[in-house]
Amino acid sequence: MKRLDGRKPDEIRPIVMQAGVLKRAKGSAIVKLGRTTAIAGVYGPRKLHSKHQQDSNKAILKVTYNMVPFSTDERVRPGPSRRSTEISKVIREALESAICLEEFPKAVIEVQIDILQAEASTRVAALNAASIALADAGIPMKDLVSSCTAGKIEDTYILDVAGKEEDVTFCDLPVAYMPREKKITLLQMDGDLPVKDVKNVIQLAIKGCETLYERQKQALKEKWVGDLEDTAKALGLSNISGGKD
Amino acid sequence: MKRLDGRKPDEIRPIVMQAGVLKRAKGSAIVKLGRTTAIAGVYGPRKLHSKHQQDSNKAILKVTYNMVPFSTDERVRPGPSRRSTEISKVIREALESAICLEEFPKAVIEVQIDILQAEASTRVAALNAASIALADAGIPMKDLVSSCTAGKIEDTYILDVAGKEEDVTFCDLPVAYMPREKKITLLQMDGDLPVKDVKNVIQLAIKGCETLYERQKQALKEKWVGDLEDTAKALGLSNISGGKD
Amino acid sequence: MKRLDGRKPDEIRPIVMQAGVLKRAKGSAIVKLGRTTAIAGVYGPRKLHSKHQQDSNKAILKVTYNMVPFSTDERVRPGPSRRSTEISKVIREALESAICLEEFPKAVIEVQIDILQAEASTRVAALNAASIALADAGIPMKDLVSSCTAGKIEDTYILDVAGKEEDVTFCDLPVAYMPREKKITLLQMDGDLPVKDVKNVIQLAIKGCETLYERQKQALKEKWVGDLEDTAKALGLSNISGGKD
Amino acid sequence: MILRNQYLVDIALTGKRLDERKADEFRKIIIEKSPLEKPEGSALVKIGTTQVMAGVKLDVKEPFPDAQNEGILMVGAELSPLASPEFERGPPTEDAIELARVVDRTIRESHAIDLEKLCITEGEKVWMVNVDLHILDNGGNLVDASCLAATAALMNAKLPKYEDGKVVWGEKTNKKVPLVCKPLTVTHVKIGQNLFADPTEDEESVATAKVMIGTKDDGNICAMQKGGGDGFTFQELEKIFEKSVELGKQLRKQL
Amino acid sequence: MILRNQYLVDIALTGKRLDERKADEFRKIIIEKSPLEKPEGSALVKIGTTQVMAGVKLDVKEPFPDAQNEGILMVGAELSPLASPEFERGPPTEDAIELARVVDRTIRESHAIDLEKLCITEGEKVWMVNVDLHILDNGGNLVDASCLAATAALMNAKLPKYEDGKVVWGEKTNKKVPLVCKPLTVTHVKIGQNLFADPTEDEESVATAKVMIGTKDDGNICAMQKGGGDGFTFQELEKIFEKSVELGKQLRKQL
Amino acid sequence: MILRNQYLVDIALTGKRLDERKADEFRKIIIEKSPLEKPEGSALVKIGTTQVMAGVKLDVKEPFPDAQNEGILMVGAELSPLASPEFERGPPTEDAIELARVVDRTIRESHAIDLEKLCITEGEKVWMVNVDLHILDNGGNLVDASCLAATAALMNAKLPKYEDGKVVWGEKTNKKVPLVCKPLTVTHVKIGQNLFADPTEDEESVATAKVMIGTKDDGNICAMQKGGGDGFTFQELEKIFEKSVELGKQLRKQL
Repeated sequence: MKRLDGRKPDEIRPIVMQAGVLKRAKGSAIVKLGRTTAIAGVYGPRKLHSKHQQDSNKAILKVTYNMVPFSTDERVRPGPSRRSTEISKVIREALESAICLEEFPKAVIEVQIDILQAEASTRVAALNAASIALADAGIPMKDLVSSCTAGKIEDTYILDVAGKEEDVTFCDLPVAYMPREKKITLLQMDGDLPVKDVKNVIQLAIKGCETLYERQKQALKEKWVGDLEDTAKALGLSNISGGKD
Repeated sequence: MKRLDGRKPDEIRPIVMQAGVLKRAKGSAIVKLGRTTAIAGVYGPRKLHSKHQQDSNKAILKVTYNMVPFSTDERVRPGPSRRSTEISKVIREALESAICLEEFPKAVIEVQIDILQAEASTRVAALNAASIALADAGIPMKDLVSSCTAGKIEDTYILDVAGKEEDVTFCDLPVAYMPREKKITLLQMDGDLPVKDVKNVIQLAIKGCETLYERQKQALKEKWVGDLEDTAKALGLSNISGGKD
Repeated sequence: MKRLDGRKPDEIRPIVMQAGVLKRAKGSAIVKLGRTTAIAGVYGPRKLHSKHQQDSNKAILKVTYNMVPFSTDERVRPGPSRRSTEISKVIREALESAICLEEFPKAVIEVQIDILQAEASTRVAALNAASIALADAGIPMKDLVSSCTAGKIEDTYILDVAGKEEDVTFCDLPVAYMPREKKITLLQMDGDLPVKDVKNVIQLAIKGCETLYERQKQALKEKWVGDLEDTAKALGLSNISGGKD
Repeated sequence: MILRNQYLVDIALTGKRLDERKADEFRKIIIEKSPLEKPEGSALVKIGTTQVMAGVKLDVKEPFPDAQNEGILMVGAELSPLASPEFERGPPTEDAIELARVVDRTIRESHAIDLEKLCITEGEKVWMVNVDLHILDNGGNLVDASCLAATAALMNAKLPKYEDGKVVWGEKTNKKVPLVCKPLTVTHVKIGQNLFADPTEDEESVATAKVMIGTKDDGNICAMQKGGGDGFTFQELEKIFEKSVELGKQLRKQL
Repeated sequence: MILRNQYLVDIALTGKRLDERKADEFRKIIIEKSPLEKPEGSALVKIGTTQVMAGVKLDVKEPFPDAQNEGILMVGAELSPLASPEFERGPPTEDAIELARVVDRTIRESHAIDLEKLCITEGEKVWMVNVDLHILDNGGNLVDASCLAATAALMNAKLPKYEDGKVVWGEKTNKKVPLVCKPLTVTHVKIGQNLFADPTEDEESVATAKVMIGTKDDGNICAMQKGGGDGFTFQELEKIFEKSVELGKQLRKQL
Repeated sequence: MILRNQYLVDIALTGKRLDERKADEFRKIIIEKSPLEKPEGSALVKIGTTQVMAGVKLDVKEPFPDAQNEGILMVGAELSPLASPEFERGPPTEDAIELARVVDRTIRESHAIDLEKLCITEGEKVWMVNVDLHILDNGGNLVDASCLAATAALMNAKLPKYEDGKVVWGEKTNKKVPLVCKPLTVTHVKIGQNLFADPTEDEESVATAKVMIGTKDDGNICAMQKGGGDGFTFQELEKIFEKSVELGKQLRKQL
């Protein structure tokens, strides 16, 4: 089957992933899936001022998913919506078990995610970016969390539902996955499908997560190599020319 | 005079009062006056976290009166309105002198009241329910507070104004009353009446309060008897069959 | 050139300034420029409750500029707007360097300004009133801050732009000035003018500030004379008759 | 603070007042009519040190579906932070809401404004009367001062010009807001067993209960509101009703 | 608190439950149909000590631009402070929003309501179905109780009279809200390696993960939502899907 | 913190800068035009480590009553919590509001956009131009970066298709937003007696005063805004005006 945008059933849209794109944040990343663009930044762990909110056994994770006003066709009003509140929650719950929160009692780790451009699967792009940004910030993690959607059109299971496919798929099913622990940490679904199909769609989504996992690791590697080269330059151990702005 | 709904001038609509209707709340009650249905729950006394709000001499009483979205003809938007803010205030001020607040310095006692169905006299139903719920919670009180409205149509003083009567009454006058201390703790009025009439209407409302007072005490008695039976059963002192869900 | 309302180019609308117009506020003043009427009140210095906001080296200055609902042609919704938030900020920044904030570490000084009637130059009236109210409250100050707008119509520089002039002026340029230190502490501009003109307009506005500065001092003097007479009367040192209400 | 409060209570228990007024005496009242030019009506009322500015703004709106041929009345109140260190900027507090609603009910239930005369085209265009109360200085008894200010501002309010479906701001006509009567409230507080009319802020701070009675020119009661944690006996209320009607008559003369 | 939690976990680790239920057993369910007269539909659902009141209000509105011939469905939820000392008045919390949205998706994606039948005049007037969930007592598993209550309330909801372009409140017709199927959710939690259906509040407090599965009468899945900080293996989910379809069938019989 | 600030001040008092720039020199500027496909116009501007993304969204609206034949300009700004640990989610802060309003005034007062050309049907339909500034990384001087980004995004903004009274999103036409000139701001801060253009975040943290000057291509000033608690002498302002016009010309070349 050829898909509406010419992709193969198990093909993800063009992927761009880059770590360390912001100076001020402790860790950051930009992720593009096709046109969908998410940028994530991490601050902390830092001490939580409000004692009421502190947990004496572990760090609190705060996640905010936010659509910028010009990310969609009709301008989005700034500020949280019911939709963005729910997505922030499921992203946080998808990340929590990957982070060694128990190493930072009474602290808070904050993950901010802005959707700069929205064209399907924004929560998936957001989650992939957040995961890279956390690793870029040096926060100890058990594993990276990767995320991908899958669906079914007619008799075919398809990966990374996007564009006009959203109107004809039997379901839109985002999954987040920790490949090393083989754990599904985000699972949602809109649709109408027999159990057998749901299982197959989940397995395809997991396959997508595994592909994106490799890209996440690669983005981090590129960043670290860059950092090493910077350090080398700073120490005068390198003769690579060209300045940093 | 026969009233629009067939009641006698000094007759209150059918009354239902039941204590202990919720498990989680420390005390609770449901009160129906005709179709008007209020459910109240009490939490506390518990320590007030905000030192700024604490009173070192007595407990703070917080009362919230809330209309649920499906309580009226047109759906009510959730959240406080100017009307509900004012009613919460007058209910609180009607209850304050009945509760031995000075026994719990720095504490807060919270009374939540939801109006499930609104058809006249919601503040009165709310206040009667709140009063039972406070007693059910075991909060020390000087007296129960009872509440009733009265009005005047043509030459007749009427109790518990409701339904189409609201359009023809010369006034709508809710009263809250502590029978043992003979104190009026809530008094409002919308209308246009000479002083003499106002006095007569208040006296009729007090009569209504005294009737409802007996029903409140009865509801509490039934709850306590039920509790005793439960305890007896638990101790194996009773052979009454049938389980609690 | 004759102006639309008959004033000379460098003439300010009729000025009314009065200090100590409120009893409860520590300091207060009313200022009218034509119909534009601002009333300011000062509370503090008092200890800031929120430690998070405290500055251990100096007092925090809080300024709120507020339009009352009936101050304009169409009723204003109560509460802060983006416009009033910005004006509160520039007024605060115009006053800060005039007040000896470093004498009151960890404290807060609050300046509230209500615009009772708005007809051009409300921020200027607000700032003049705030400055008098601060002095009336006995807050130590390096200088009074005075404020005035200027503009340019055709070839003429005009002082205190107002009324229909707002539609034809090439710019509306409010200035706040501390005459003793010769410092400009507020400077905004809407318009479109060459640098040379901007300089001339600023210099005219400074001239206006100097005029208003004298009136501010006079208002304070009148208040202090009044206070002295009151004290004298209270001590039986005066035979001036007539009571204070 | 506690000592001062005890002192205030002790005086009140003897039936006396710090400012030597009688229990049923109001402080000096000053009413400035039309102190502002821009609103359609305005009044500044001082009772003792209390100061309230009322402004009336008129605008043309669609009528409510259940009153197609009637103008609309709205009353708002703002306890300006100018007026007291306890008032803060922000959404209206419980006290501000109650104040506005008591004044609203007093005017509305007295039918003081002939709302039908404010209808321009039935079902389409009616005048909306916005009465805004701006509390400038809190010396106690804000409700009575506010209701006085509202009524005084309504008395001098004039309709602006209305032309081609638009309000022409700044051009007032000679047509007045149709006022049928002058509704006013009278407030009493209870300290110990004593009742005091027109309480100062000090008296309010130690009072255990409060009651506001709205009255009309004909002596009828049109609104009531009890405040404070304590209650009144029926006999106390009887006394208060008579006093309130009497004091209302006195206040009305000053309008 | 910590000791109590440890105790709860220890029991769960043995696969047992404090109330002696089996891992895949629901508590006693009571469904009161139409307990209220005013809303167009209502239901009170109790699962154990959990109590949820659902109310359905109908009103006539303009359709959405992208669905000109369809009625509108809205689901709201309020965690009343009555229900738990942890619930506070205020704007809807994250939990209340998630609850409403999961119930909304379960009903919407199952196409339970035939929205086209709720069109009055294409592009102009359609019925809007407001389902409001009011949580009265929190004994755990609020989503399943809420979805049951929503479906039960929709089942007995009747359209009010609509005459001359206006809804006549209080006069219900015999026309029902067109319901095609009965969507329900089934919730499981994970404690240690064990899975439990219909968790109590205690079980929820020590669970590390949670998953809600929305099912239809035909056994299809129409919505899913994972909660909690931990994850599930694919094998765990397979087991949960089978159980949820089966338990959904049992619950549906009680409607 | 205090020591670090003292160090920053000490350097500034000598007239020097940590990054060795001259007092009137901007950091390296990178302007990415149209980095996004969905908005009608977009630009990413970096000044040093500061990053601002501007997006222009167009929509068709009713004109304002007092400008029946003119399009509408709106400028918004969000200080994303990405950009600084001091920025928090929530309603726009004082700083975000000031930033948006200064950029708005600079564009509006320069008459950069020919609003009359954005009228579709007088009194009925006009284009609304929403310029949203999203601050991604705060390295200081947010206003100049934002104004540059806004102007760059407007320069490449194209009207979407408008057919049968509806905007067809995603189909851009060749018609550009009619831009008459390129308004820009230049910011100076004062530390001790020294003035510095294009301040870093460090310099802003120890500056006592700040002034933003909006200029046009013809060298005219179209907006000014003073910030910070301290003031400027007239002589300082004269110097700043000359520098700002000159630096504005340099910046404009990079667009």
